[in-house]
Amino acid sequence: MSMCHDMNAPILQVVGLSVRFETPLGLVHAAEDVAFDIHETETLALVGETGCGKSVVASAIMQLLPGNAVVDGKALFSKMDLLKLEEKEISRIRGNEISIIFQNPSLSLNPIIEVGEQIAEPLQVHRKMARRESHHVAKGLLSRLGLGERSLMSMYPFQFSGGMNQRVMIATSMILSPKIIIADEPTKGLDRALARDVAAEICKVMDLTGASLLLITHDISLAGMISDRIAVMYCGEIVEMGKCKEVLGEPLHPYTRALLDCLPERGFKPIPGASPSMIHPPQGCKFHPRCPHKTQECMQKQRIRKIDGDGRQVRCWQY
Amino acid sequence: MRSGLQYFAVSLLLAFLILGTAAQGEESSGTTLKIGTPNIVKSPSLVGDYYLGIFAHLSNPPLMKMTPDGKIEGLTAESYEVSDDGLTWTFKIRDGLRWSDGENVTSEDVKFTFDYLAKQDPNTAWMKDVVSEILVQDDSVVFKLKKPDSSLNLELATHNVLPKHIWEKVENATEKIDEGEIVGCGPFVISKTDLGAGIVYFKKNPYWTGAQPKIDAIELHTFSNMDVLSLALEKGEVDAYWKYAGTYPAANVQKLKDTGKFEIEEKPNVGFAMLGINLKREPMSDLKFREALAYGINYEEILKLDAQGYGQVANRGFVSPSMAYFKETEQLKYDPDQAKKILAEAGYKDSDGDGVLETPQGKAIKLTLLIQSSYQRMAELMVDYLKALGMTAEIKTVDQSTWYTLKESFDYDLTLTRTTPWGMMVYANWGSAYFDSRRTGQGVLRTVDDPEYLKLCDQIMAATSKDQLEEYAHEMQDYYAKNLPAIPLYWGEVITPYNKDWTGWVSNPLYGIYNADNFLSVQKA
Amino acid sequence: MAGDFKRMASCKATEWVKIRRLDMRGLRMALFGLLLFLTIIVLAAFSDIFAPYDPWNRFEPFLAPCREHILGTNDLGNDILSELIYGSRVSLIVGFGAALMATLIGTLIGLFAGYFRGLIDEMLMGITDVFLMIPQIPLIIILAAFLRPSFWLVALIMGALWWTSTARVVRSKAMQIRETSFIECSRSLGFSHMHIIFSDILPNILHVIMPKFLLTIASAMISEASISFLGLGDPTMKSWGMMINFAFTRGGFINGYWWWYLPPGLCITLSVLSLVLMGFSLEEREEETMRIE
Amino acid sequence: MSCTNGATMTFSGKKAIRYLLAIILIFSLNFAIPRAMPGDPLANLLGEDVMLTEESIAELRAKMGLDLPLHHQFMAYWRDIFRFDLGYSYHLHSPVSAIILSRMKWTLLLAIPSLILGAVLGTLLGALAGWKSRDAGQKFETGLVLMIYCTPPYFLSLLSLYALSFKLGLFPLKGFYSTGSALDIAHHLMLPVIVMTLFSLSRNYMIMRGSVIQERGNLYAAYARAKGLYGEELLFRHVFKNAILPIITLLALDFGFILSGALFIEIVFSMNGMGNLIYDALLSRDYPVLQGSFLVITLMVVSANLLADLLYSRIDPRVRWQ
Amino acid sequence: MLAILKAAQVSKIHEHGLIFKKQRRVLADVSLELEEGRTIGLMGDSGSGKTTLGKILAGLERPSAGSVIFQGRDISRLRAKEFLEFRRAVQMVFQDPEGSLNPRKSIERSIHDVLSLIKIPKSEWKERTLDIFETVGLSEELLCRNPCQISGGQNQRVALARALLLNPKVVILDEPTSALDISVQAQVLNLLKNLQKDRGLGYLLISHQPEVVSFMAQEVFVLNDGRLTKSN
Repeated sequence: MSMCHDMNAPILQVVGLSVRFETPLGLVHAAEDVAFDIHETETLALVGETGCGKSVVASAIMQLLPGNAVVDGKALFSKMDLLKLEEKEISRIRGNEISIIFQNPSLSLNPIIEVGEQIAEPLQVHRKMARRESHHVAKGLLSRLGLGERSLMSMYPFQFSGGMNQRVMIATSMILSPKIIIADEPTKGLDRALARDVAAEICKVMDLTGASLLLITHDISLAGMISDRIAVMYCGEIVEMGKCKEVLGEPLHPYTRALLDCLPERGFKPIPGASPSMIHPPQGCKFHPRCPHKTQECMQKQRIRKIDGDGRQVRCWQY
Repeated sequence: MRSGLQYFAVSLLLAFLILGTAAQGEESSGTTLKIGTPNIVKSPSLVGDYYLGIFAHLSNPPLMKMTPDGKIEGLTAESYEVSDDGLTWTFKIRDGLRWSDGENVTSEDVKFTFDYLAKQDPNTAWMKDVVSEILVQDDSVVFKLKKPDSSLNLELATHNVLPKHIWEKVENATEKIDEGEIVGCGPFVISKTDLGAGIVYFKKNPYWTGAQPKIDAIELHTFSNMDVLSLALEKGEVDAYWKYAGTYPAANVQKLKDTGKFEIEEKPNVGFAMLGINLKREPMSDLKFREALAYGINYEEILKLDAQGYGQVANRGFVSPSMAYFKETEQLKYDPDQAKKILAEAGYKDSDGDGVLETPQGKAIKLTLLIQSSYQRMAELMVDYLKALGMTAEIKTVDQSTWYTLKESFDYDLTLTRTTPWGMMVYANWGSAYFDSRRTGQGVLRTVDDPEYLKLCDQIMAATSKDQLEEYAHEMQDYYAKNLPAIPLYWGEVITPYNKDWTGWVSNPLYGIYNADNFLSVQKA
Repeated sequence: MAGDFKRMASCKATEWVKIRRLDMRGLRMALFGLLLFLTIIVLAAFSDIFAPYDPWNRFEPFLAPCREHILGTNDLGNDILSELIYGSRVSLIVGFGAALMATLIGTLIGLFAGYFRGLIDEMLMGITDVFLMIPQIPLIIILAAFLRPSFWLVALIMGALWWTSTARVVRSKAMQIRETSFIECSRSLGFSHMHIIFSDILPNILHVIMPKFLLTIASAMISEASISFLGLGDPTMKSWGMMINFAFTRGGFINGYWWWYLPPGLCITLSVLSLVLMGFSLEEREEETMRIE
Repeated sequence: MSCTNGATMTFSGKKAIRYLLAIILIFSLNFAIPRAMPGDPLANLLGEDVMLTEESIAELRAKMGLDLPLHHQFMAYWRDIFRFDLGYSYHLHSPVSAIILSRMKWTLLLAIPSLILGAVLGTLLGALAGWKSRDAGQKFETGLVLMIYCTPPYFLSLLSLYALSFKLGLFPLKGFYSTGSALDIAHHLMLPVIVMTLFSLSRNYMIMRGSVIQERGNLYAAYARAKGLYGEELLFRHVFKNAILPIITLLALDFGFILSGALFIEIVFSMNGMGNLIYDALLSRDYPVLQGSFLVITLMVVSANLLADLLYSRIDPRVRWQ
Repeated sequence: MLAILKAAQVSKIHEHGLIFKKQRRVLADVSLELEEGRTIGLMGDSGSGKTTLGKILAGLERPSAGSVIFQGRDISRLRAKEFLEFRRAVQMVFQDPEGSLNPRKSIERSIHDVLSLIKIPKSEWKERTLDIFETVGLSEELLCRNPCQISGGQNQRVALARALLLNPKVVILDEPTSALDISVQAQVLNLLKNLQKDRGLGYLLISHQPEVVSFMAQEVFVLNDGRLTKSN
């Protein structure tokens, strides 16, 4: 990327993002007061367990949520608030300036369209490139990714394994050299070895395009490996955010600590209790029913505490 | 994109509409008489197809014809004679008749026709039983009969004469299909049979030497849907209506009258609807029971509902006044009280109190009324009348062929059916064809095996003088009035609407307006 | 596989919403259909209360709508409104009869084929293919022609012919569900095949069968009306198709007696509409929930 | 369903066996049904008011082979089918194959344009309706189509015949043609084709609408949207092709249905096609014609299905590669 | 200790197609012994036949060759009654937590179905249900919910509870935690360990996560291309 940016000016700035869903059972608070920045060429990992709202955040930024979602807050990208854009305007950004990699590669690709066509499609849509030309470009890209040796272009998604399809998606996401790539659980459902391969692939793409990456994952060790900064989510909120090494090395929030204790290398020490309901979340700190250090304050209010100038912050009364 | 598609769809439909309406049919030159008929030609087989055979009476005129007052006269034959014993009929063929391919019409053609058809055509197969030999004498044809048949002349008014030089090469007459021109000797010949369009085209016979017709061509438009036919009449797409042995539906008449464009000809119909009675079963075999039935039917209502009043309540003598030697017998009367009285006197009582009468033998009267679907409405009425007399009746609606089968096996109690003019006149005349148990055939009931009646039929067949015939005819009508083998529901009328643009219509009791005389006289006003 | 396909597809945006989202918009149409249909059922069930006259009673024929006869009278002088109300019975009985039978056969065949797979599947689906390829309407017309006059038989024939699409749908659903682990669990726990089929699989495909059932009623009603129109129906029963048939064969059309042929036609359309509305909105709702679950 | 190595042979072989089986079974059914009907077939050789002797009945019976035992008749039936001999109609005085040939071309002239128009318009409009199912205008359109969907075809035909042909005089009242010129035929076919198109359109519309509603919820559609496609571009680049797959099979099956719909339309518009042929044959119990018609319609439906299978495998690579 | 369940030279060949058969070998001469109170770990790449071996051992699939020996007897030779005993003694728990229960039945009905299957009188149902819920660490309030209304971990516990109702001796765990979050995975693994301790269950743990296997199992085997090798 030749553009000259101040490293401190974030390329994407999410402020006070909250997402709610209207359902017959009540209002589901999927994400609340989520705020983070992504800087150029930086990788931010959004880590959390199933249902913590991390994918909702990604979808909200891209305006890909279902119709019953109510979105508040801002997502500033090149001086535009992505959340306020019309469908036509956001569709010029999707795939072009911000692209996304879904978690179910085999299902995300159209089963009856040739893979090559699907990779080349953004060129046709955004650059109005002719079919033949776009395929040529796509083929070139595949060979740069080391996938050129096979007649991959004219094959169909069902003929590939999940890992292969994930590579196709990665290729698709980078074909227009977007500024930001959002990877939504790119390794879910893959074998460990394969997951590492895919992660390496993503890193390679980042190097090639110089894009920033928003990595959404439940795999803490993966996040630790490839991200610069990490944000831990619990029950729709970012409970702790900071440099990767700091968060994983000396976690501050009790949830982060408990979560790390569950890891195999720490002996599968379980967190007592279960994740709270998203319709009637607990008052105050949402982790307090499971927290060993809870105080009276925790049950009533929350507090975000910024630890230092590096953007390290934690949502806990202890600090 | 979306609105573009919708424009596309709408404009496609519009294009169709415009293209369609622009393509109005072209007019044919000359005066063409168009007759609409519900009689569908199913196959372009002159011998095989029932209605095409009837239509062909114009192109291949039969030996005989019926005059407007119901007499049988020569058509292809100039005149005929019957020997005193009634066994030899001599027909003199008219001079100057030529086939449309230029050949002369000869007595050989006539002899060939009947020899040929008796073998080939099921409709003419009866000749094998009646005619022993056909001879040619110069310009005459002689029929030698095995037994007397006083209605032979009528029969010969229904069979087309065929050109020998064409048909002698045809091995199987009914299988000969010809959609193009058919060689005939009438004033008009069939030029085309277009089943797709449902039109039979007639053109003038170029070799016709008789009186010149005042029209250039005739088209018979067949309609499978009566309403569409009515609409076509109203719109002027066809000029007249004709149905063999039938009438224009009375319910549609008013609509035509309102247009003011139509002459509505109303003539008494020789054929009519009747209640057939299975005399071979209890309790129908009981005359008292039939008497009661006759009093139980509301004839006025049926006349009103079925024919909108076009017709009159029938007499017990069965045959309609338009037939020869009609005798005025007692009129049928609706008198349910009388009916109940007769039933009670004859021992029909509701002894178990279930509301249903029992026969004197103690069997509850549950009748089966066998009909084809076109009689549905009348059957509903009939069941109602029977109910009022204290009997239950069940309507059994079947298709035509099942009706024939069940009728043949006498598997019914009552049935609603219809007589045709020809059927009324053929055989021993006066409806005998329907009742004589020795007869077979599709429309006949053959329920009467009373020797008195059978003898009467034989006598009529053998009768040679008119006085004799009249005496027998009256005897037969008295027999009907007394024995009620079937009950006529009403004597209807043949309603024939035709456009006032055309004049000079001639009709006869047998074929209505579809006769050669008519087509020679009808003209554009 | 298609089922997992959809289930997983839903994970993305809604991985945390573990509740079924009801599509109220679809339901509103279904509710409208249900109301309409209930009205027809009530009319049919209590014809004698709602009908102003005995439909077999004869008044003056060809009356235009007037105060005594809101929809006028027909060629026999029967009150058309009363005929109309009584006519709902035949349509409903034929519709329900046919649909019940079709659904029963279709469900059973689909369940067995989908669950047992293999040879049984091949055979059952072979039969289904054959039935699918029979030109059905002509066959129904022919059979109706020689089996008349009982309209029950018409219903039975339709039922015997129309199970195919139900069978196919049920089979593919059963195959999907069979692959889910709760079926394996049930087998592992030692439940019998029949218990698994009827207690585990069947309840999970009822929501697919129901709209099929409703749509089958609808097509049976249309067919009954069509067969009656051809004059092949049960002439002793007052049915809507028969009414149209009489209106068109007895001069109602040509004379412009719209009150004779339009109401039965509209009745057929409305009752079919009520069923189709329910059927389609249930089917569509099904797709919506599949996405959310 | 992971039989990726079950070769193409298996797939087409299985299909072929099914189709063969279907044909054999339907043809046998075709033999059995007319014979199971009550009524003597012989009675149908003759018209009304015909009086016949016993000998000629027996003669005709022998000629038609009706005195043979049933299994002989069955064997003869199959022999004749392989010779493309569909029998002789004593009612219409022609070989059945000739009759059907002459009628079928007219019915196809009615059915095929309707089928194509109905398929094209139905799928396109249905796809748009499903895509924008929440749009008020689309809802109105869907309601309209739904009304057509719910109206018996003959009733629609009757009303349009009454309104357009009679009241407005836009179209002729009956038949496929009167003079036989191309323009004349087009004029006659117009209204029936429109009615039948509406009729087939409404079916395809509803199916396509449902199919699009279903497909648009799939993940690949969401991903395509994430790639920057939107609106109709997304519909026609991605969803349409997937949604049309179920339609292809249904279209083939609908072919039989369309031919049946033609039956009613032909009767209402007094058109002498297969529909009226079957109807007349039915009323007169003309067995050979009934059998022959069934045979031909069945063959057409089966071949339409075969065609659909081929088309399907062309469009859906998953089938092609399995 | 005596092996309760043994796989003796089990082979499995998958066949495709009705007429033109295609064969694929999934397992080749696999022998394995399961004992009470012990856990055997089974690892392997996806598609290596782990699940097939599990299903064969659970009697849900038939081996193409070889036999499954339950308490010294070949299960294919068992009479109906004995087979039922085997069926109950060997249970299987599957990977997909949300698919493990009938979505149209409440948790309570799913449990009751099993109780009626093993012919427990109705009067004892409530007691038994609460009992087993306590064992797997679930609260009573979940009973009236449907599977889609509870979390994946809870679903997996209910599935386990149903299996435990039959008092099995061996439980085959097919990737029991791989679809669960790490916090729930920890909970379930600990629960499984406790149950083994309390009830002396024998486990066959199928997993592709080496950490999970080494946490649970005393002995680890690896399936590779249908062949079984012991791992250190």
